[in-house]
Amino acid sequence: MRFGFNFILGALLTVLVILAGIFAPWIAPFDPVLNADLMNAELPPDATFWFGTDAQGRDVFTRILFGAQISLTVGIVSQVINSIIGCTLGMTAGYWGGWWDDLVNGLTNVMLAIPSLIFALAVMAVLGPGLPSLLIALGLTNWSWTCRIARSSTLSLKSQGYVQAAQTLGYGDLRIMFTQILPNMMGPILVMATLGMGSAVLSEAALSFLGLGVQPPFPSWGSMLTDARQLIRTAPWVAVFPGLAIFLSVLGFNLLGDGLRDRLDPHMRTRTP
Amino acid sequence: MLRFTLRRVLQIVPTVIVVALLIFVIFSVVPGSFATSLLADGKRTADPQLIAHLNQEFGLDKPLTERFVKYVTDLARLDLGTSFRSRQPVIDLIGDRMWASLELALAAMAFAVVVGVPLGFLAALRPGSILDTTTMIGAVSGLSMPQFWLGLLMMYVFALHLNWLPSFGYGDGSFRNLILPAVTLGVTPLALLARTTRAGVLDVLNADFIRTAHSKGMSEAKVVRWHVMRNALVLIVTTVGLQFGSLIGQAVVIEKLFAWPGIGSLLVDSVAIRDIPAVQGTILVIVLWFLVINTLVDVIYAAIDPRIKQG
Amino acid sequence: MTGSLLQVDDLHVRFPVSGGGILGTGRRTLYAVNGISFELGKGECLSIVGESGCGKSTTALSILGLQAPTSGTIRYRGQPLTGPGAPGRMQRAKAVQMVFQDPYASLNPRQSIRTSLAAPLRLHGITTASEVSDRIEAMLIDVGLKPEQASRYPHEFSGGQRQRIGIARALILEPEIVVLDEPVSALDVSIRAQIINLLLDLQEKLGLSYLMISHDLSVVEHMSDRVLVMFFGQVVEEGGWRQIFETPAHPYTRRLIGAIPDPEIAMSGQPKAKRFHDAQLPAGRGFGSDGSPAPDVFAAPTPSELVEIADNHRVRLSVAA
Amino acid sequence: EGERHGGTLVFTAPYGSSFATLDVQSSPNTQEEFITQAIHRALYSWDSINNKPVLELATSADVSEDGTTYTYHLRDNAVFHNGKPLTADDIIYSYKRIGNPKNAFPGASYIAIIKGADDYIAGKAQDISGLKKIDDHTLQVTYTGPINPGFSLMQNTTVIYPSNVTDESTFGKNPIGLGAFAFKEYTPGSQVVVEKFDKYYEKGKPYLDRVKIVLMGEDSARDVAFRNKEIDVSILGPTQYQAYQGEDALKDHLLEVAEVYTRNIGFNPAFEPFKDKRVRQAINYAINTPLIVERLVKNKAYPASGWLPLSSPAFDKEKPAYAYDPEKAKALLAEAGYAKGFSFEVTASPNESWGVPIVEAVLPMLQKVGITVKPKPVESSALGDAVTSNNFQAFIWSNLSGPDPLQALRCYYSKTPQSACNYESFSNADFDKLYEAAQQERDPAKQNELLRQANNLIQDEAPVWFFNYNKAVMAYQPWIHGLVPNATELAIQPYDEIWIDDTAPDSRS
Amino acid sequence: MTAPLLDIKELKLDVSAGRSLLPILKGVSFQIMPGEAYGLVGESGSGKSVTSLAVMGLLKKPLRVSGGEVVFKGQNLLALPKREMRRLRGNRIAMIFQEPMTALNPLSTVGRQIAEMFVLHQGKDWGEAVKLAVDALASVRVPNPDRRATNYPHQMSGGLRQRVMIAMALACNPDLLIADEPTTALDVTVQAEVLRLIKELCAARGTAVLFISHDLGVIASVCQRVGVMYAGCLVEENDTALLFSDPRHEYTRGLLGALPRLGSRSLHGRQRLVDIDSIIADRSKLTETRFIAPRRDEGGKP
Ligand SMILES: Nc1ncnc2c1ncn2[C@@H]1O[C@H](COP(=O)(O)OP(=O)(O)OP(=O)(O)O)[C@@H](O)[C@H]1O
Ligand SMILES: Nc1ncnc2c1ncn2[C@@H]1O[C@H](COP(=O)(O)OP(=O)(O)OP(=O)(O)O)[C@@H](O)[C@H]1O
Ligand SMILES: [Mg+2]
Ligand SMILES: [Mg+2]
Repeated sequence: MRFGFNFILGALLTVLVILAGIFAPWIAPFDPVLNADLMNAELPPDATFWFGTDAQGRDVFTRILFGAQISLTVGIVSQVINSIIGCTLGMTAGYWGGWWDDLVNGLTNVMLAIPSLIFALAVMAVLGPGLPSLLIALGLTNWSWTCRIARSSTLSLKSQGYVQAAQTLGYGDLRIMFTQILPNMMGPILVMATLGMGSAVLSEAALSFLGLGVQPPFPSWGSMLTDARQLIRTAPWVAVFPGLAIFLSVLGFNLLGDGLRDRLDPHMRTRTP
Repeated sequence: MLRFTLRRVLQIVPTVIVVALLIFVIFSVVPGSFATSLLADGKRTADPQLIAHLNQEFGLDKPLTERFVKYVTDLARLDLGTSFRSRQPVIDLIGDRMWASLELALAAMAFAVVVGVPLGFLAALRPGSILDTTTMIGAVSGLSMPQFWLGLLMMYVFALHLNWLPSFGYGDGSFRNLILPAVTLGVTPLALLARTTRAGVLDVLNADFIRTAHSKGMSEAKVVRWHVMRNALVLIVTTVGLQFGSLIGQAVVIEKLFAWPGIGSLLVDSVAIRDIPAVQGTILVIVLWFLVINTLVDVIYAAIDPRIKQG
Repeated sequence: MTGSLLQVDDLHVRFPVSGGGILGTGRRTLYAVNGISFELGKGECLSIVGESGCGKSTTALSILGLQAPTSGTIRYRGQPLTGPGAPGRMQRAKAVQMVFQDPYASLNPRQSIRTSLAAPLRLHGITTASEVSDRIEAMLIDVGLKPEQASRYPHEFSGGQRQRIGIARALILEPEIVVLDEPVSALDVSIRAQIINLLLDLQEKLGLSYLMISHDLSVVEHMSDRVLVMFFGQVVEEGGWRQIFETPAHPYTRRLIGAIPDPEIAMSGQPKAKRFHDAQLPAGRGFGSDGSPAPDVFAAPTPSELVEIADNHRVRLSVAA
Repeated sequence: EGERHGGTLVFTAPYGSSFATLDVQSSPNTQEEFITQAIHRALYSWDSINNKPVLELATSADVSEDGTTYTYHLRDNAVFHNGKPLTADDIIYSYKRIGNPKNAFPGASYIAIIKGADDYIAGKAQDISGLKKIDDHTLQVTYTGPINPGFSLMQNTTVIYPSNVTDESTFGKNPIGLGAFAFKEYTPGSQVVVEKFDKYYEKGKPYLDRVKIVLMGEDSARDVAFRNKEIDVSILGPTQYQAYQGEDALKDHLLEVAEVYTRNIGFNPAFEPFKDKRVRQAINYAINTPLIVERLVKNKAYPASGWLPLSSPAFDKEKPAYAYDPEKAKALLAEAGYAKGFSFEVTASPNESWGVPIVEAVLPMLQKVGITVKPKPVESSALGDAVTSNNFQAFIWSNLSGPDPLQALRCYYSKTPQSACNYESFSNADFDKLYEAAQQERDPAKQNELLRQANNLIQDEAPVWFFNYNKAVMAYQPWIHGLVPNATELAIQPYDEIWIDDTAPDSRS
Repeated sequence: MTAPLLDIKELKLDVSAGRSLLPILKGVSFQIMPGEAYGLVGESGSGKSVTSLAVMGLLKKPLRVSGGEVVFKGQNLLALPKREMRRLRGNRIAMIFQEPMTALNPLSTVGRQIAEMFVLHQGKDWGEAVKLAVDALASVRVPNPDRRATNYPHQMSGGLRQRVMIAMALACNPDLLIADEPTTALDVTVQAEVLRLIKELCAARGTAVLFISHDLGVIASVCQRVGVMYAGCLVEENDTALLFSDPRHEYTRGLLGALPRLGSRSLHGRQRLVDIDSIIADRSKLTETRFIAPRRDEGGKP
């Protein structure tokens, strides 16, 4: 068996989230924002409202489906930004070395020293709440690990025969980085990004809790959960389903990331947090 | 060793300087000001004179460059400035809260280490066993839960339903008050520690020198005691350090939820009311804490691993 | 020998190494290569031997332009390859190519063989699809592979086959000089012979010049025309293969050759008689070092010079103590 | 009725997680009022029963003919916690400290009603000319006009400190006041403990031995703590209000009051559609306000019919609120030329009672009449900035609308700058006339009548969507007695009136 | 004829991959006499290392013995209880590995790592054991043994590290030393010294050696008898001299011809090397024939 049970479970959960996000407009029974009827507020789950309704009388199931879009956007976009920054800096630093390497290392150390939630908090304070700011804040926060991995991968790939061969064949530095180094370090980077997607979703929830997340009426799971925490006694379904959605999707990303790591780069286990 | 330590300590300085500059830049463009944030709760009406007066008092009417120069010169004198809100030196505010933060971080870390490391160790010694599987599933689950959600659940279960523990606050500093926030905060490092310990021990167990140890006719227990522990320790110490270092910053959410008077909640409150000196000071202290812990870890690391000192 | 293709003159490579000093910012200098000079003729195989860390690879990398020399000149057909007027990677690529030691690390695992071979051709202006595939096909046949294997990926090949691909890649731009860094040492014994044979065949067929680096003196003896013996960044002895293997002069060379375990011992039951006869050293000169104790790589070597003791056979001597 | 002495009250301060400073004169934050109530006293205080300021530190005041000069006869039994008896010097000292130009204290604007305070605050005078000590227990204060000084001089930022403390910086750590409780200890970020002051001037008070004021900002955590009986009082949000009402054990111990805040969506007339009164009215018609109040706010508010709140003396019970009438709204929009609707942004903070969630509820209703609403989320701290700098199309906020109606309506007086509190840049000649007349009117009944008209005029002009007047709800443990319905801020309670009966658990006795 | 020290009989080994079993060793038999140096050669993956690990009882998870016996001094090691096996391991049968860098614990001084042997098998206390470790270092001709004993592995060169491994392996005077490619990672000159050391020390102590290498030269210079492995089978076994002078198995012949021999170019001129694949028609048939030469009585000394 090449893939463990965990990996398959992770992949399943992730695919579920992706499908939910993509097909939300078609499978969701209601409109996530406009279908609010206060007369229907806080109805428990039934045949019409599978997951019940929230304080505004909106269908929780619908909002969970659309929430998948937000969570996926948050996860994917922030990780793409992360990976781009991390890879660019890490790869060039590892490849060129010298003062540029020192500079990037210094910057990485600085970013590592500021706890990510706090940095995100600061960036969000500057940009104000909302999805675009959140994407930027999370995208700027966690690249240092990616950068470190990219740098060390580059350092080890640089001495590989095929990179040296490319140099002797006349390839330019950028071409080498893009055709020889980047594809070969995608494994660990992908793993980082997958695991990062999970923590991005969690960060979104934490920032929502602190009043800085994606703001309504976008149905983000984090803000749904934050808003619903008052209702946990009276209308538990409003809180339970977004909570489960976050838990299961993050679990999915994490299991998937772990599985990928075991497949792609078993030694990474000990290199990253 | 001394030289190594000194070197690592001095390496902190540039990082701190860059962080200080970075946060100055970030918070110089933040929208809203302390004076207008006073209106936030809608309980008072705007008073342009008071706003102007406050801005003047805090020097917010001065150009950015002038403020920057003041910030830098103050910092050079190790002066973190005066909080807008409390009109007290920021360093005092932080001092007042530091102990609660440390207490929480220490307790959370102790919980994580005491539970996480042995679990990870045992899981690695019996890979594939029930213990291993449950530990690892537990660990991933622990990493997949929003912290405040977990805290809220704990609060409902242990405080409300079981009535074992107080649900919030610092109380009179009693240990009972510490348990819930510390455990909630400790879940993430616990999960990470269990995972890294397991991975680290597995790595060590697969190392060639363990085969050598076995070839000497050593029993499993002795192999673990003599060769695995110390080698796995290197990784555990690093993880503990990284986690412990960032725990004060990570505690923000928990402190808010449990009304714990640490510097994390000081930071969030200060950001919320744009008490910029307090924000800057708090972040600097959090960063410094991280750097100090990690320097300490490096030193411990060097003490454990003779290869480090040289490189 | 038909005139020299490559001339290396007084090549020095030093590495600044960090460490030392309170802040760890103190720099020490590692003397990796200290004044190496040699010439490589057309169609010739020159081998560099010496123990690990003596600077063999660094010398090779300098010639390939992957390592900037600290001083000294390298000329290809009289044109300097170093210094301000040095050609770029593109021009250099047509002159010198390299075959790497580890066949597993020397191919990009994510590129098919065709991509690996086509990319350099395209880069160098050969863009017509038919020409590219023709040349790849021809090259693969030359190195003993089947053209239809080109669309496969490296992991589908055995070590020996990969080394053939590595050779194909080095030769695809038709360089005149090929640097072989331990070309067979990572290969299983049973396929070494195939690669060695292949290299010799190709040399003959294409008129290649080899600069070979190897630990394995029996391979060196088999393949080389001339041999450089290096010791801590310096050439201690240089000569034709016969001179080096039959009449080694420097004690280090002798130790090196003497250390080779030889199956003959088993057959004859006797250690092979040492056929080495002592060279006549000029008066007042002595061998600087026989290799023990090992000198300090962080100190500049003591002055000494190469002295010609026979036709084209030079040995490093210093003023006798 | 059976007041009992002794015990500890665990009170919660629900609005944040810390006290900025214990020097309450210097603090512009609401949070510090919790300590002020226990430790300090000001010249006036708020009478929660009669909803007006009353004399606190003086037994009586003689008012001059023109209503500008007050002669206060100070209590002779008031003693500071450091043992110093209260004299006129302490009041003069305190007001000078508050107005001191070096300090920039928030109370300076309240002090500014005293004659000569302007010059002092601006640093142009050494003394406040309107303050005159007659003797130790007699103080004469001249005000700038015939106003009721009570509203200004009852604030927590205008409390009286002793004049015999040399190092003023100690006020921040070790406050000394005239209140019923003396400061005991402060755990920053966690709690303040105060203890009964034996020499408090009201005989027989306080009842409690000790009050712990604990800081708890997070509603759901407070809910757990209250149910867990760890705290004695809790301020409830809508959800909890509804839940507590449904639980037998809790429903009898809820204290409700109509607070003096009006929640509203303010329209910026600079935004083209809002220039037209019909559009603003249409919005008021299009939103089913009672439904939102009932279902979303869970009746923890009173639907607003105009600007002034229910408890205001100028509130007009006859004037009906805007009815929910989408058809009429459509008609008005069509008249105004917006038959196809339009869209606008509401700058909103995350607040659950007057922030984004309300906009979310409004959103589908306005959509039905063709108006598209987009919430523009900002942090709470940035809301004030956005509004006072007139940088919004619309905003949703909670604004102080009492207890003094004259003060509250000043916000629609055209001479009030936008950045002060005329956030909707309201300018209406009729209103101005009414308002100016009310200002001049000395007869309270007539003044109220004028203000009532002015308020009704605002309702018709609809510069805002009138949402609700807050209903503050406090849950308390059954053993707590003596809480009062304080309309200015329910969470602020007179600790000296509170007592605990013998059903209290051991931890409180 | 004396009894063999180690008698491997029809050893079979599998690796379980998923549900299927893959044979790794397909019935390997050979004997090592007391004091004899026995060499195993063969191409990579032919099963040399797993054979030695099977003898040590150090096989890990997917690998398992599926048949045969490993008789050491009359005891079948495969049937021995774990505890008994531990007592033999290191004490009577010792092993040195290829990579001396990774085979030593980087965080422990070499002195301590040698001392462990005395603590484990001779019940010495640590103080005494460390002293004995210094002696052991001296016996493998490490200069300044008492100072070196306090060194960490990274402070030593490859050659020194391998000496430490040898000192460790020979600490308890084992009857059998297994050396799995002990010199592959070393420079030729260092290799020569290490080989000489193994040869001399084992000869002096009468220790038998199972020497694994794919360098025929090295085998020839150390061993009296050689087994050639191919694909999990011992295809040829003979006394070293006979094997080299008269290889009988196709594969052995190929192997011998495939390598240039020092000096042969000056004697015979450059001759084309033998390409194994060109002389062997079908590799899959290689294991069908086996040539096991009987031992000559005297056995001989290394
Ligand atoms: N980039 C570098 N930075 C610092 N030192 C280096 C660098 N490259 C090589 N060296 C040092 O230079 C010396 C010569 O190295 P080189 O790789 O040329 O040796 P070599 O003869 O090829 O050894 P081997 O046979 O092990 O490949 C060594 O001491 C090595 O540690
Ligand atoms: N842990 C393992 N899991 C699966 N297969 C294994 C394992 N260890 C060894 N093998 C297989 O067993 C066979 C024999 O391996 P072994 O290491 O004994 O070869 P070797 O003769 O020592 O080779 P080398 O000369 O490369 O050291 C190989 O085909 C290898 O792939
Ligand atoms: Mg090299
Ligand atoms: Mg092996």
